[in-house]
Amino acid sequence: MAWTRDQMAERAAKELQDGFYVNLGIGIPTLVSNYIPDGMTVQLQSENGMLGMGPFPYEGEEDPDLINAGKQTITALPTTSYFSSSDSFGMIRGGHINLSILGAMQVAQNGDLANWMIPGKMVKGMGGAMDLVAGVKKVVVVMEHVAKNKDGSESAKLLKSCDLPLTGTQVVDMVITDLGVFTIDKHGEGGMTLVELADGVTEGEIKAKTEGAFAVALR
Amino acid sequence: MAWTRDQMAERAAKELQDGFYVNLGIGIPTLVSNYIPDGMTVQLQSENGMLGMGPFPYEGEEDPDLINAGKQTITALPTTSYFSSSDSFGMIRGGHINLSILGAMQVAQNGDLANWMIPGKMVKGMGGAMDLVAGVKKVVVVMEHVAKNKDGSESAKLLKSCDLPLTGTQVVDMVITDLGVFTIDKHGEGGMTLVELADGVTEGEIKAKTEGAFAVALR
Amino acid sequence: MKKVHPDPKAALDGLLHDGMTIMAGGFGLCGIPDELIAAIQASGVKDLTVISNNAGVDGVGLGKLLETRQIRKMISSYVGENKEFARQYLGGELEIEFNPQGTLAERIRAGGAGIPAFYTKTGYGTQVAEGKETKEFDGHHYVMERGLFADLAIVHAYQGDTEGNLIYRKTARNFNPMMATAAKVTVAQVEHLVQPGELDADFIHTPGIFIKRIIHVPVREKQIEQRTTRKRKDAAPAAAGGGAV
Amino acid sequence: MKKVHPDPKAALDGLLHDGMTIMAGGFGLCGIPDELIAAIQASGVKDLTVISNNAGVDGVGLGKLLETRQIRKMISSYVGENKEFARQYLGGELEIEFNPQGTLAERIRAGGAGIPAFYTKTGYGTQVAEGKETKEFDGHHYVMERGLFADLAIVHAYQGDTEGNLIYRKTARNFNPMMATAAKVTVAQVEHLVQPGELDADFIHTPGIFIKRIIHVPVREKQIEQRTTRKRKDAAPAAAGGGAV
Repeated sequence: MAWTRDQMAERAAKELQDGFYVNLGIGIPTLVSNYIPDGMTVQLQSENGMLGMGPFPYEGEEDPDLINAGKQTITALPTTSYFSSSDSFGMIRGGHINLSILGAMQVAQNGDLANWMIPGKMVKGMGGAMDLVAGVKKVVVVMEHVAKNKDGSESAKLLKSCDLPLTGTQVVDMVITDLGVFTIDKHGEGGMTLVELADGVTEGEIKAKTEGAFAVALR
Repeated sequence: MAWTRDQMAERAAKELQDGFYVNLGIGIPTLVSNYIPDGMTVQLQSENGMLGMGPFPYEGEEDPDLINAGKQTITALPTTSYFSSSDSFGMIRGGHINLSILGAMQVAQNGDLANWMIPGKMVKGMGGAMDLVAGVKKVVVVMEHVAKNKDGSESAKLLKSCDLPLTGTQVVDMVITDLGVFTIDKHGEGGMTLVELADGVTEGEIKAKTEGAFAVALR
Repeated sequence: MKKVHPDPKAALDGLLHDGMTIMAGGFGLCGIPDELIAAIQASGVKDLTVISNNAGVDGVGLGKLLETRQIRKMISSYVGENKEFARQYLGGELEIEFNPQGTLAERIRAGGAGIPAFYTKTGYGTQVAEGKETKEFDGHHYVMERGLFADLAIVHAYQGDTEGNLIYRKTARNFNPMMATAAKVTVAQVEHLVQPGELDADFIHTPGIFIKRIIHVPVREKQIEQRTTRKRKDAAPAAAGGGAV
Repeated sequence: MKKVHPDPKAALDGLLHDGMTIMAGGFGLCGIPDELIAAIQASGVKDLTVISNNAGVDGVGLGKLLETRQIRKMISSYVGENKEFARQYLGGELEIEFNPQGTLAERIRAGGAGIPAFYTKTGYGTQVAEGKETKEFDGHHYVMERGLFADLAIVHAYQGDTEGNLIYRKTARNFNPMMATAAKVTVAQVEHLVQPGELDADFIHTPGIFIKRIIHVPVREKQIEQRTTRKRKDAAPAAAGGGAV
């Protein structure tokens, strides 16, 4: 029984701490904000120039001047502040954001990350992803453990080294997949370690579906 | 009959143009704002973070939060905007200020400027002078033609090369002294040219009091 | 010095020439100088290099200039919402230089602030660092990036006075303030044009020195790219995260 | 996360240690975090490196820390108004690193924004460029300057909310916003402490993310360094120029 998308988001939410400033990517990371524990204060940053992102607006109350980095209409909170893109990325690059949770195509055992382009396919651009992974203190990737190919086969996404063009080198601290949780010693020699299993998932299953080397230290 | 301080300021004011953004140093340059022609709009920048500097306040209306770069109490205008020191010097270094008028200890015939320290004396610091001369489009120096020494002798201030520590290299476009006006081709090979004489001053007098080489092209 | 012009065409008069570089503010369709873009389209100027975080959507914003093939090259961070863009790009008609969004913002800020180059961790060891100088500081590796400066910048603001002082609204601020500083000439379109003194001097985002020309654009329906809402019955507010990747 | 502390001493608790680097906002005596400086003096912490545009005047602002010889080194652009400073400097008790004002501001901004180094024209060919790398871009020469980052930054703001969002007033803004971003911990003193939502989100100068601790300081008489006025009978307004040199 692998984790659902919501269970992955719930697990990622455990990395939040009171007072954290957090940037969430699109997809599963966005769901993390549904699992902020009661009584915990977390401010969400949107890299297009906002701190203190509120929920989606009620129908009819959308403001075209108030969007998130995914270009979705959102709302403000009493704590909200707006700023320019250069100030926003100064905040990101300067290490002021505590946590970034984002998706990935591939992660290597040394923390390398690929999530912005596939050679031969239309490239849309990296947006703010390269700045986020280079600048944010802790980077957590949430992704499916393996990629499903068109022919029905599966490809590993946790690799010895990424073969897709990189978003950043040695940037990922933790990977949460539908099968379990890994930590990565991105600046040291510690490599990748499997620290948690999803309910009903075995080490053997993970071993079979992971190309990158990892130690096991379940907690 | 050399020019008075006010006449020097009046001459410097002829370098103003409608719509100019201008930074004025302390001393004679400050007086320039008394000679802005009627109908001409000039905005004064103060490098501590203000554009659109108004006159000194009426007695009793001083605001400790509103000072110029000389730490003097001033007032605002309807056009005023405030900004941080980094934004202020971004404006200066980025070439957005049209004209800087400032004092000098020495100017060399190639446009080198010295106005911030005398070896052996207490050094107070360069403040914003190095940024202003490096960044502002046109730099006009207003100064006495010679320095009066304690023993009553005189030293030239317009030199072949400055012997005091420099504020900037090849930065001065024009020098206005009590004896006349010089232009300097700071980026080219044109050197220094005497273009105006103060009333009653002769080329001979200027020649005698100027160490730097200069052409003469009175207009 | 009259900065106020009657309409977009007049505000751009004499500023446009083939092959020029134009910065255009906005993030997605939020805070884009749409009326000025429309006037650039109408002018027929071509072979443009356009610096803008995104490329609009089909027929809207910079999408207009793509439709008429006036753009030769884009410098952007993300261009995913535009079919015509994809077609021209894949057909080799359009050149694109991708910059990480923060690097793009900083390059523009640097260009306006007289900084010819700076170092950033962003992109080190990736494709975007290829061919660029790198340098180590305190044991970390950085890429050198150059400042950007354009012939013309066009920006959108909420309020502006006749002196050119600007105030932006909410996330429509984005790239507009830096771009306003980083061009030979910057033209602003504002929703509300007021007299000097009507804007609070402490809260001006872009000082008038950066704005050479300004036009008032009538307030109209602004476009929304991704209309996302929650139902009023929702007990727990839904999330609103969502970055570009 | 409680950011609000009852007084300057509590706000600095656990943050001070001998030999540390402290950034202090303000220009002259305008916008200086005087109550926090007084608490640092009272703490007795010493061998400080202080980054601040000026060094206060005798007995006021950073002048307090000079009196008690708690400062080992200053990084400043201008220190002309302080006799005790001159005495210690000439006596070799105090080290000073002069930075051009704009370079100082930019170094602090860079440190807070993750930029380890940048290039500037300022000071090329002068003493301040000695020993620094230089580089040519497009035919012009530039000096490489490093970002600055402190152990602690202390800033003064006009308004602040309990989340740490700050608004500065007039020219009391100066170095405070950059310094707020460029330290491991930033402590703010504010004249008016309000609840979140009371400040307009469009006009916040320093987002709360940068402020770890905040204190309310009672409004008191602020000091003026150069009281300059004009008489009411003046027909033509007098000038008010005046830079640092």
